[in-house]
Amino acid sequence: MGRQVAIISAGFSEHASKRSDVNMAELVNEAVNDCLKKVPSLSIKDIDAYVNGNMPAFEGANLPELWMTDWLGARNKPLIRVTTGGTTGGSVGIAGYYSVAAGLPGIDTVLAVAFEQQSQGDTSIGLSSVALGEISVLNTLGLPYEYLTRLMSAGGAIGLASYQAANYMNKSKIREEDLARVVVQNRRNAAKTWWSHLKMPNLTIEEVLDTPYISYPLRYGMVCPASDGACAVLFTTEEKAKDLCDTPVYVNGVASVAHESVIIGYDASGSAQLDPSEQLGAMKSSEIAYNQAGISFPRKEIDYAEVYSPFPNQELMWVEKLGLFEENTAPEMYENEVTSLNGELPICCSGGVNATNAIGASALERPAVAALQIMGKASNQVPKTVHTAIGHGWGGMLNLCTMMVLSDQQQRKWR
Amino acid sequence: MSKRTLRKSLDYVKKDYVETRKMPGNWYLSSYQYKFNITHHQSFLKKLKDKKLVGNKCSACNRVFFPPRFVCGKCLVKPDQWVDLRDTGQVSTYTIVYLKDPETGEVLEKPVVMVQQDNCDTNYMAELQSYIDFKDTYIGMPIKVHWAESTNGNLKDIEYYDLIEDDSKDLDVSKD
Amino acid sequence: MERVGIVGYYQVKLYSNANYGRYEMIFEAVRGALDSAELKKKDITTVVSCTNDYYDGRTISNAFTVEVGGAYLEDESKVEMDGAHAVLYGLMRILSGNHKLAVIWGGSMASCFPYHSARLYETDPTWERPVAYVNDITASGFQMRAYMEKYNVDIEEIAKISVKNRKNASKNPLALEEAQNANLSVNDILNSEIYADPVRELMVAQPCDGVAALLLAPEKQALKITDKPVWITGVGYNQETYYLGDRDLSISNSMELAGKMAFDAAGIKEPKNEINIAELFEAYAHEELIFSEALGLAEKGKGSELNSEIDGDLPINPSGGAQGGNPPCATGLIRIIEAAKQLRGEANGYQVKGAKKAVASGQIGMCAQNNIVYVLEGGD
Amino acid sequence: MSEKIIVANKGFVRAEFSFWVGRYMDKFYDAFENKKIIGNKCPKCEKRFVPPRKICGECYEEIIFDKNWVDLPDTGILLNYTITPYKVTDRTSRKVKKSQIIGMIQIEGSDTAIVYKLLNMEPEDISLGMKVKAEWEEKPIGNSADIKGFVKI
Repeated sequence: MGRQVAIISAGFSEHASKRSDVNMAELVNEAVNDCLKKVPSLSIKDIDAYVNGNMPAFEGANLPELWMTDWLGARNKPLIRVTTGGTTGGSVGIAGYYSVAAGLPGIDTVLAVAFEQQSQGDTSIGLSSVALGEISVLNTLGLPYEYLTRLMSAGGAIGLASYQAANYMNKSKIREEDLARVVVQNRRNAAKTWWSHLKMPNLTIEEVLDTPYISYPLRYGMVCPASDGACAVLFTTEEKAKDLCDTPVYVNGVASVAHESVIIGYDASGSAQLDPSEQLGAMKSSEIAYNQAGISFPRKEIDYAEVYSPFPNQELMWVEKLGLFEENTAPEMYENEVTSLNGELPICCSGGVNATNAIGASALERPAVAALQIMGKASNQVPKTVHTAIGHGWGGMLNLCTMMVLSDQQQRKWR
Repeated sequence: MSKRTLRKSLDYVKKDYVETRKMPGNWYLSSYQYKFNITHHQSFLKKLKDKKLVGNKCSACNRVFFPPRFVCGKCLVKPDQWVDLRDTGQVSTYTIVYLKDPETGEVLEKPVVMVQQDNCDTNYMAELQSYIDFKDTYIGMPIKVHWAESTNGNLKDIEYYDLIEDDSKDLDVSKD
Repeated sequence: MERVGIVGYYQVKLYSNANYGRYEMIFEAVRGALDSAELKKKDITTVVSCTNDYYDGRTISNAFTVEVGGAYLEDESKVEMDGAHAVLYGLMRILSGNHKLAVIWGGSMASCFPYHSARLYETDPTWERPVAYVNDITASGFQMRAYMEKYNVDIEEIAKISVKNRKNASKNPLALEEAQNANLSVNDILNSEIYADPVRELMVAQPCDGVAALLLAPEKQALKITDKPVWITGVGYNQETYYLGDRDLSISNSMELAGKMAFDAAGIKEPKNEINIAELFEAYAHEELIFSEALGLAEKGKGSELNSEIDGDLPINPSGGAQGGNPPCATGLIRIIEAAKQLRGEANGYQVKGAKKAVASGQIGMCAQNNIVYVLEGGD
Repeated sequence: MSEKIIVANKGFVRAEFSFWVGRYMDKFYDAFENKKIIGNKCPKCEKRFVPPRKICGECYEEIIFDKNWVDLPDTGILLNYTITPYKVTDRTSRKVKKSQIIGMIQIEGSDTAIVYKLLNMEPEDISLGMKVKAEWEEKPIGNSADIKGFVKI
């Protein structure tokens, strides 16, 4: 029942605010080629199946995989499309894991591809149309449209995050410098990653705090960009991984637990996630993934973490919720550089989502970079040897969360 | 913190790409419709008409939902009891929205608040008294429903929420 | 391939304009599936949903379906293709050993969105979409003409398929009202208005409102849950290229490859003799012939000679097939449910005698670009 | 239980998209602007594609941008056709009284097919394999609508 699965390579395309030189198919092809180039002994013919995903509303194309079949090299090959909003990349990676773990006859090597070309679409409509239906019912129940449009502007990813930030700051009493410090660490790391979007090699905290508020407590300088980009990760069985890659990265734990939506419930009912920074879904995801991977003290056993934090308050919150730091101690860890490149537990050395956010691909880039760090092939490689790493993603109305635990040793269950 | 410059965005190492043609495309959400079953809202709206608050309760997990909910997700059953609620509540979370006033063009700072009615397990988006300054809102602030004069059985009967005196505000409960 | 059992299912009756809320329909399907196997919410370990952002008019169409889909604090994901592909992902999650009970639900409401515009968004946005000459309507016309020209099958043979399916649909209480017609003649089909010459309106599977749900469990749990589990013994899925010009539209290359993969997994050498019932997702009447030939149930071009009536040698679509109602994202799931009903002997009104092995299929894309096939066995 | 109340609300926003066509299609539309059809050729299997592609689907060979271009005539043969009263747009689809004939045309010297309207033709005089020629707009502006349709030769 099931078998051990390993990641042997991960590829990216260059991310930018406007990749106006390529259409969606060519953007994806760049990432697929970058991924295959790192495994010279494997040709496109050896890929048995594909998993693909993006957030369709940002491109305006429904089921783009059907059109991009040839650019993926997926002609006459099995392919399924998995997309769950912000966590699309994570869900695509997890579906790639399950495609191999299931052991269907003939499916051993699976390529998981996730992408986003936001410069083609309208991000604000794309984000606000998440709750468009639910808001239309509030109008039926009597709330005027003028009020609802103001509510929609408070909605969208930035709106949700500012609710989360207000709650998190209320509990952990952090100051705005802590938020700015996270942004500075991310964007300086991004400067050393070839495929990242916002490369700011000598950004300072004062410059970040010098930008006006978007919605309290988040400022323009703290918010993630909207990027175009693609990411591809190659999964295969344990045996094939040994001769295709010198240090195969074993996927030891996967989970994507969903919780209730925040702010607006379905059918215009209220939301039972009273405190958006509590994140029961994320805690249960990490619990399931750690159990599968046989990890009981995440703080000691995890060497590297890529968390999905478009906004700085989220990075502080996620590293606590995923069990890497004690409650309310994350800001100190960032202050005395525990989480920097040569710190004891480096976080998001690729610049994270704060510097590069192609929403469909972001949640796949997290486990991809974590895997490359373990292999020692990451563009901003961490000096210490990384044995166990996690790749995390959140999405939806703050209610979806994907979690992947990677390691260079096999899962205890298989040993 | 220097307030002088207040730059809108930060510059970064850019790489520009050749710009190719663009083909148009549209997604007309105006030709979509959204179907909802609001039968369970009827008795809730009727109570609003005579200025009473009521929420429904799932007897399996004892959670109370205001506004009422069609299915309790935790137990995957329909809530079967109605519960009368007091009209006091608290601010469960908030954010400040910066809206440019179309006429004057100056930026308005307005708190958009999530209100949780007392002995209820959900919060929902509501309005505060117009002259409450955003600096005064804090999580846990007690508030009370301010009913509209003429109620006609819809959500606008709750016009906004008034502030109630909170004497525990100065007690510093959080231990250092 | 280890055996995975279908232990419960539920399909909401299909309507062209359902007097249902969206979440009400999803809840009825998922709750009905759990009740059909007498299970509770706490038995669920994973939920796989199948919706499409362009069919539901929402960006993240599974953000708000968490509670009604039974996914509250459960391992959840969404497949955005046909319901049958969501069953595949549920199957993979069970086979991996991480999960003990997978709820798979899928469906949408065609009365709420412009169906053909949403299908137009599938075309190549840099070349075909601005002029919109290629869409699912014209593609069906090309496919039927290519099939008729290649094997010079005349149009009456294809019209007979619609007569059969709409007669079968009249016996299926859950089928679409408008699609049920027991006494249609070949001429009625041929005289119906032109949809995309040579395809006629009555040959088309009409999109409608509908949601369906299915429960999967590994062998040990399945035997504990029900004494009549239906085993999925083989699955195959495949996608051919996109451009219609590069494809031979008279055959279905992806269905052939998917069928081969499924039959190899199930250990079936002679599909024609070993399979005794087929539930194929035929978006148009001619596709039933193309698919039955691609799966080897009949020789190429000879599909119309196969007696596929309910009492024939190899009944195809006794439930009425997709022409009995085609809710986007659910039709493939409903074909699997109908095949399971036949094997469990619960298809009252259109039960095929002595059905032991069944084939069910799903498709997505222009001219069925991506096909998925299941081999089901067992029942009583 | 009281009678069921269902409400169906209309959406109220419109999202606009502008799809980058990529360098290959950009050069293809440049040729359209002076009423020329070009394609590119896969160096390995010699297949010729209209419109041009970066990857040959069969052999997954990358067709390098600055090489492998092929000039093609604007005549071709009719592979397939259909007659439909439906007009589909991004907003909705409706049935019009006058059906339009849509054909699948293989441009001479290419191995793929493009789909366009067939102009001033009656259904009776259409036969598969007949030769057709493109009819261009007076002032083509570089998109797929520059070809009004194909006429019989």
